[in-house]
Amino acid sequence: MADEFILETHGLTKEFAGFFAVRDVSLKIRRGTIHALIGPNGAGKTTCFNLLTKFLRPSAGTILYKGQDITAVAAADVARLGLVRSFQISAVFPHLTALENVRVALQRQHGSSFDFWRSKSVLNRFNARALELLNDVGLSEFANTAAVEMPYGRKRALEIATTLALDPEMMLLDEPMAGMGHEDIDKIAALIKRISAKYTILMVEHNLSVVANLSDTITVLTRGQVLTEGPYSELSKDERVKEAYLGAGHA
Amino acid sequence: MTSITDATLPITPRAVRDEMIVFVIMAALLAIVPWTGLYPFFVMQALCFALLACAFNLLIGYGGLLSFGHAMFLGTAGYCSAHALKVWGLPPELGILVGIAGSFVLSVITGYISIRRQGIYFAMITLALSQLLYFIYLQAPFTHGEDGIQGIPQGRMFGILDLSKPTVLYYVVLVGFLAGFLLIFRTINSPFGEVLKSIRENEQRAISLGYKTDQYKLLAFILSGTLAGFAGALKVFVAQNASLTDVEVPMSGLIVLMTLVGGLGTVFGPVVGAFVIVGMQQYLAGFGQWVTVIQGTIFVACVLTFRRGVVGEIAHLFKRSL
Amino acid sequence: MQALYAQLLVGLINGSFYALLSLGLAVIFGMLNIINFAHGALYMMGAFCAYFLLSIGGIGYWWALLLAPIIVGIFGMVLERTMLQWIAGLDHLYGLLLTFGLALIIQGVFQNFFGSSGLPYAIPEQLRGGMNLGFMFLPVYRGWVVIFSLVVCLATWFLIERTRLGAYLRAATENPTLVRAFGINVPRMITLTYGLGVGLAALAGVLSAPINQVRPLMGENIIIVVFAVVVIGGMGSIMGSIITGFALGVVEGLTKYFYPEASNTVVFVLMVLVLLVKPTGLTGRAA
Amino acid sequence: GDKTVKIGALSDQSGLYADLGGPGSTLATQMAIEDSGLTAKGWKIDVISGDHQNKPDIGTSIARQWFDVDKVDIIVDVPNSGVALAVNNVVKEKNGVYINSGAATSDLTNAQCSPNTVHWTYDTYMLAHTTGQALVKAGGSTWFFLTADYAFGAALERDTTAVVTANGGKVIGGVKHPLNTSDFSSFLLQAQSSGAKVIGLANAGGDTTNTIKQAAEFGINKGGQKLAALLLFLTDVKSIGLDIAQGLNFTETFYWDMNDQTRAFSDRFAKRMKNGAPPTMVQAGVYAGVMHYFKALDALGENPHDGVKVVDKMKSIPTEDALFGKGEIQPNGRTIHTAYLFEVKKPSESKGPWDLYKLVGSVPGDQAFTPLDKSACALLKK
Amino acid sequence: MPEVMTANKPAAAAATSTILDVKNLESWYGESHILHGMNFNVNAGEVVTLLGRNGAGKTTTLKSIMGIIGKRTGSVAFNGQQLIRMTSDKIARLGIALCPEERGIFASLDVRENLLLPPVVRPGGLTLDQIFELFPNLKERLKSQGTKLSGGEQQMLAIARILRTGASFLMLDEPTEGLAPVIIQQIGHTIARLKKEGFTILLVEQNFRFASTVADRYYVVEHGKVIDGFANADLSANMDKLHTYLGV
Ligand SMILES: Nc1ncnc2c1ncn2[C@@H]1O[C@H](COP(=O)(O)OP(=O)(O)OP(=O)(O)O)[C@@H](O)[C@H]1O
Ligand SMILES: Nc1ncnc2c1ncn2[C@@H]1O[C@H](COP(=O)(O)OP(=O)(O)OP(=O)(O)O)[C@@H](O)[C@H]1O
Ligand SMILES: [Mg+2]
Ligand SMILES: [Mg+2]
Repeated sequence: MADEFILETHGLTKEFAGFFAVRDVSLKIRRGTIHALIGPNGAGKTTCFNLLTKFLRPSAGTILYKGQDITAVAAADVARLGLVRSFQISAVFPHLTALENVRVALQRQHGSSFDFWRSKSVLNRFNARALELLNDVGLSEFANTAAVEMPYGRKRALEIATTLALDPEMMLLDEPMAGMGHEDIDKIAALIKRISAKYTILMVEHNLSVVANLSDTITVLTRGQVLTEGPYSELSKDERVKEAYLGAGHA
Repeated sequence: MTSITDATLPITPRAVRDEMIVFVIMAALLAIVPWTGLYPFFVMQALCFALLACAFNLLIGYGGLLSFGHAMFLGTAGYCSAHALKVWGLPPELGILVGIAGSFVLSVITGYISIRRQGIYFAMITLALSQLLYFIYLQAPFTHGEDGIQGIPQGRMFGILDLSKPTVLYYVVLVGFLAGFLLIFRTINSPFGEVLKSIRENEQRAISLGYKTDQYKLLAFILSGTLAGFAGALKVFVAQNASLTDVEVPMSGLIVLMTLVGGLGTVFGPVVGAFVIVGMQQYLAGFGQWVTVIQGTIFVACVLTFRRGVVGEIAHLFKRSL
Repeated sequence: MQALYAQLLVGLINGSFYALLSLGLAVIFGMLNIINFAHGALYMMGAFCAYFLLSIGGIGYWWALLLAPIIVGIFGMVLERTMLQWIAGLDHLYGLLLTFGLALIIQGVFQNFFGSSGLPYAIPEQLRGGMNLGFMFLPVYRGWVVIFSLVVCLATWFLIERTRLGAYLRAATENPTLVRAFGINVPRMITLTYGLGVGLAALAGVLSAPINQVRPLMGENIIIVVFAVVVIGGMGSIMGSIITGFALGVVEGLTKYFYPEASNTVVFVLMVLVLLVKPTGLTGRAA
Repeated sequence: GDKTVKIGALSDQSGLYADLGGPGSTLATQMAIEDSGLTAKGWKIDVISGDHQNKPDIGTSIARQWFDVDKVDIIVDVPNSGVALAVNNVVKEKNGVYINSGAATSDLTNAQCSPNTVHWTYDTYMLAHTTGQALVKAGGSTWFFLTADYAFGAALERDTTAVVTANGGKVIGGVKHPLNTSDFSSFLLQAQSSGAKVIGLANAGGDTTNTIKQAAEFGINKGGQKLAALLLFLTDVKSIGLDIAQGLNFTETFYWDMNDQTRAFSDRFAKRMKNGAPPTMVQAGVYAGVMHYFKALDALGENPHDGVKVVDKMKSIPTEDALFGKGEIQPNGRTIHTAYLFEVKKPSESKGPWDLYKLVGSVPGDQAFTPLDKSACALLKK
Repeated sequence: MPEVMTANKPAAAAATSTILDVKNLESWYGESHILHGMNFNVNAGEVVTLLGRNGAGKTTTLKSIMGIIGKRTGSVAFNGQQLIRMTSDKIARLGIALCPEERGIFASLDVRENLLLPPVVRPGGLTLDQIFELFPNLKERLKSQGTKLSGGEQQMLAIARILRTGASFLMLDEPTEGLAPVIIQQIGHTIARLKKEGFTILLVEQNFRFASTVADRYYVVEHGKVIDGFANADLSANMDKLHTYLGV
């Protein structure tokens, strides 16, 4: 069944000195879908992400990616396998132009990154692909702007373009809309929708309208454990979810 | 954390062209030195230090790593070359190769250890490692401890170039310097250089893109250390001795000072800085006792008011990359 | 076996200096995010200050123990106000470079006026002589050094880790702007902390004046060893730097006994080993 | 040839050796010019000084520049063995004259001897020999060495051991300590428990003074063991202070308070020093060496600007001066003169700030220095 | 809901008097000129919300009032006192507190120390028990290192710690960012409660829906200037305009 589910966890657990941030979480993420992870603050969503991308080492449990056990694989190698994350705080190379930002990612894939004796003009062969990616996320006019000078929402988009350049199969997005204005939220939401045709996406988000509109499946975490799972329409009626996450006044 | 180098300058094709023009002017100026009546030993010494500072700058300016122990490569290569020339009686070209090999091995080992930490820790680790090496060289018999290796034969390079003739030696050193400089220049503007820059900008992000950043930093460290060793090997022919001075902490400080004065992370800054500092040492020798105080004052003044260094300020003024 | 005990005790004495110095470094690093390269020079100034107090003012050891750290501490605060403050917020490496320059200046000036050979400073009357411990002859003064520095170290630890002032200090390390916006005069606190760290260095200097030569370069090498101590211990924790300081003194003492030729390299070798096994240092948090 | 001379006083102006050489050596050179009376005979003599900072490469580059650019004829002083040997090569290459007073290494007149070099004042062989012999004869039959772990320390220990055993003494142990150690207590404990009668300090500078100071603290003297410093200068004793240094034995070839002549010179010298200090033996050696150089020039009638020629002339004239008395320069460049064994006075015996030594013995030059048949100098094989 | 202790001023009497008056406020980050003459005021006991797009200068306004920005000119009067040349520690001691956008939790302090860090500048703050009632999560994690808290927990801690100080003028910069809907509701209640007790609150919000549940008045900020302002009562009348301003 490795084909149907791109990522699976079994009994994933993370303990911090006696405190269980994540406890016995088993997830199955279907290939080609948008899967959302929601839950109240401190439920363990970010910790889950950190476990999946190897920024933290699980206390127990296993992680299967494309049927392969990656529980003990190093962070950089996970990225090489096509499982790439974005950060909660925007992560770009500030003094590189948008084009260069994307090129750095392309370069990694196509070797030659240790070549200190060659001119960097060999990198120009990546320009076309980089522009294409920038175009995909609506940044073509920013190609030669340094990332530091771009507005917040655009940095977010640039980060996604950079991630796409790695040609991932699956992307993990942690609160991609945090701190964004409405305009940008809509843009990024549309972007995520568009790219989900090609990639599997797992995201954490508190913005309910985004979650409702985008996700195919939602897993609700509370106190480190899976509370329930299902499509939004189902969950929004679930009393437990209302109490733990949506709040009493939620319509 | 703000970066230690001026990253706001443009990195455009024009920048590379500007830099090439300046390079040609510099090479031409250096080539006519023997006809200017300038004391050639002074210029040769300055060239060795310039190459050394450039190698150091590769690490700090483009890798964001400040090594406070770069003298160890200078000294190690010097001892290796000197030993090869004097004891084994090797010809100059092989002597230089032995020196480079020595510093290469050292840089692999020390690099492997020190890139485990960043920032201030990295500086302290390199400092401590160089002190460790200093004590080893102080006790090792082949270095002759405090006395150093003296009276090293200059010999004939490739069997034809008589290095005991100042003019011949000068051009050999100049060619060595220019070759080293060009290699560094190329490294900065290579695919590898691009990755290095992005690691300096945001290491976490580089990791998440799948780069094993330690390997890149290690390569940068090895390149820097080995080139510093090349400078040390050349210096053996100029000074005709190899001594503990070249592995001591003050020497490492001097390298930092040269680069700082010229401009950290600028292409030509270290060269200018080396000439300024070596010149100062020569011509302020009369102040004798006050030289360390003057050096300290320059450090302080640079950090407080002149952080971009000579070349950095000029580059900033003209909004050009130099 | 007896000789071994003696060496252990002797090691502890050196450890006191490492501990005091690395503690001062850690305090300054914690607050200003600066590796104080001038620490060795300020340690030297502490010793000189004791010397001047005695030779010019006729003020003896006990008062020097109090006054020298204060005087040198004030000097440090002036440095902080006039220079270090200007580079706050810049890359930490600038702090390293600036204090390196300051060390050169201070040491150079002292060298110009006092040459390189040492000046004498006698052990105070009350602490002369020694005790026969059976396994060794322990000079009273050395015993005093161990006990006194231990007390100072623990008091500093308590101040920083267990008091409100300490919480301010740690918070201001991370985000001085915000702490200031809570109503705390952060610049003054930074100045005082630098003074405290410098004062600890000067105190070590006074303690060492009677047993080492009072010379302008007395701090030059020890500071590099202390850097290695700091790398081994990690600067994240005050207690860490105290314990590693003492521990490394002991290790060094044992090396002097078993393989004296390596006694000035052992700390560095240890540093390399620690880095290979645990890059963040023994007590350090990830940077 | 002509009648111009340019002298370069190359010394450590700010470091460890600045007090025993440094500005004082430049002053000694200056006084030699004045006292020689050559200016009255129409000679034009200049002095420049330089700071080698104890770094061989800085030393050689200054020396080379002096010869190439400033046309210096002679380099004097150069304390620090490493620098001294490095400069030795340059002087030979440039055929200048080199009168070394400050360096301890006996290599200058052995394996690395040069026809351009004269080594005045002292060397490791002489120090080891004089002190070792005298103390064994005085009953110091068992020795323990505290040796600085580098070439210089090893040489001192080796030479002293040879003398001690030759005179019927015995070396019962030793410990090598790293250079520039600040804490010697471990090593002193080992020396103490060895029970040796004499603890020989085969180290120099700060290491020696620190050892002496800490030895007092551990009650070594009171325990009946005697310290023998193999290399110690007036300035070191001054900095340690009499109450700690008292009773210490060591060798020097000059002390300001020897006789009327030395006192007269020292008075004149001290008046012109910033800190009013009398000359050290190194500074005295510079004075005497330069004076002898002038004698040779005077005899030649002009300056041939040919180092070997001048040095040969210097070797052909016996040395005699107010400070070191009678002596000679051997073919290998070694100047020999009487060596003295001193003991540091008790505080109660001292009558002035610089009244520090009392003379306890002396060894004639031909017995104190390396005998020619043991010298490895290639010049002797001609 | 805990009982909030008496604040400094009776709510009713204060409603009319201007407590904060900002005139022609201009600010710079280094070379870049961000605020170009802000004009607005806040009355005692009010909740005033600054709205505006990303980068409009809302955060900068708060920082300028707090005195933690490089260079600023114009006039900021607080209870008649001029703040423009005061350092931030003095400003804080007047009873102004800021909960910053990036939260500013201290990694080297545990949760308790973080909570107790800001000194009490005047009487009238909440007690620890009252705070734990508001944010039970914090009580459980008291021993934890500050930055090991989840994003939302950090936000709660950032708000909680300034409630202790007794400052009566609170500036909250996007307090709901990254919080779960349940908690947002809770924060809404808290703000309402604080207001009732006489606190004055200057709020910056992107979440317009949330703002509308608590605010008395709004100002709209664009390019470093206030371009519009209206009371909550007039909200529906201004909805269209707001849509164009904010692109909602
Ligand atoms: N390194 C750590 N050490 C100790 N506790 C931790 C650590 N990291 C996280 N925690 C705790 O684990 C719990 C889960 O944290 P996590 O960051 O995963 O929450 P989250 O679901 O992402 O919440 P939010 O929506 O607020 O971001 C929290 O209570 C947090 O305090
Ligand atoms: N430290 C800084 N240095 C230079 N420019 C800055 C700095 N911080 C913010 N800016 C710029 O100032 C402008 C106003 O920023 P500010 O943070 O006040 O906006 P905001 O209205 O709070 O936006 P948001 O809703 O994104 O928080 C923006 O254009 C931003 O890029
Ligand atoms: Mg989270
Ligand atoms: Mg904002």
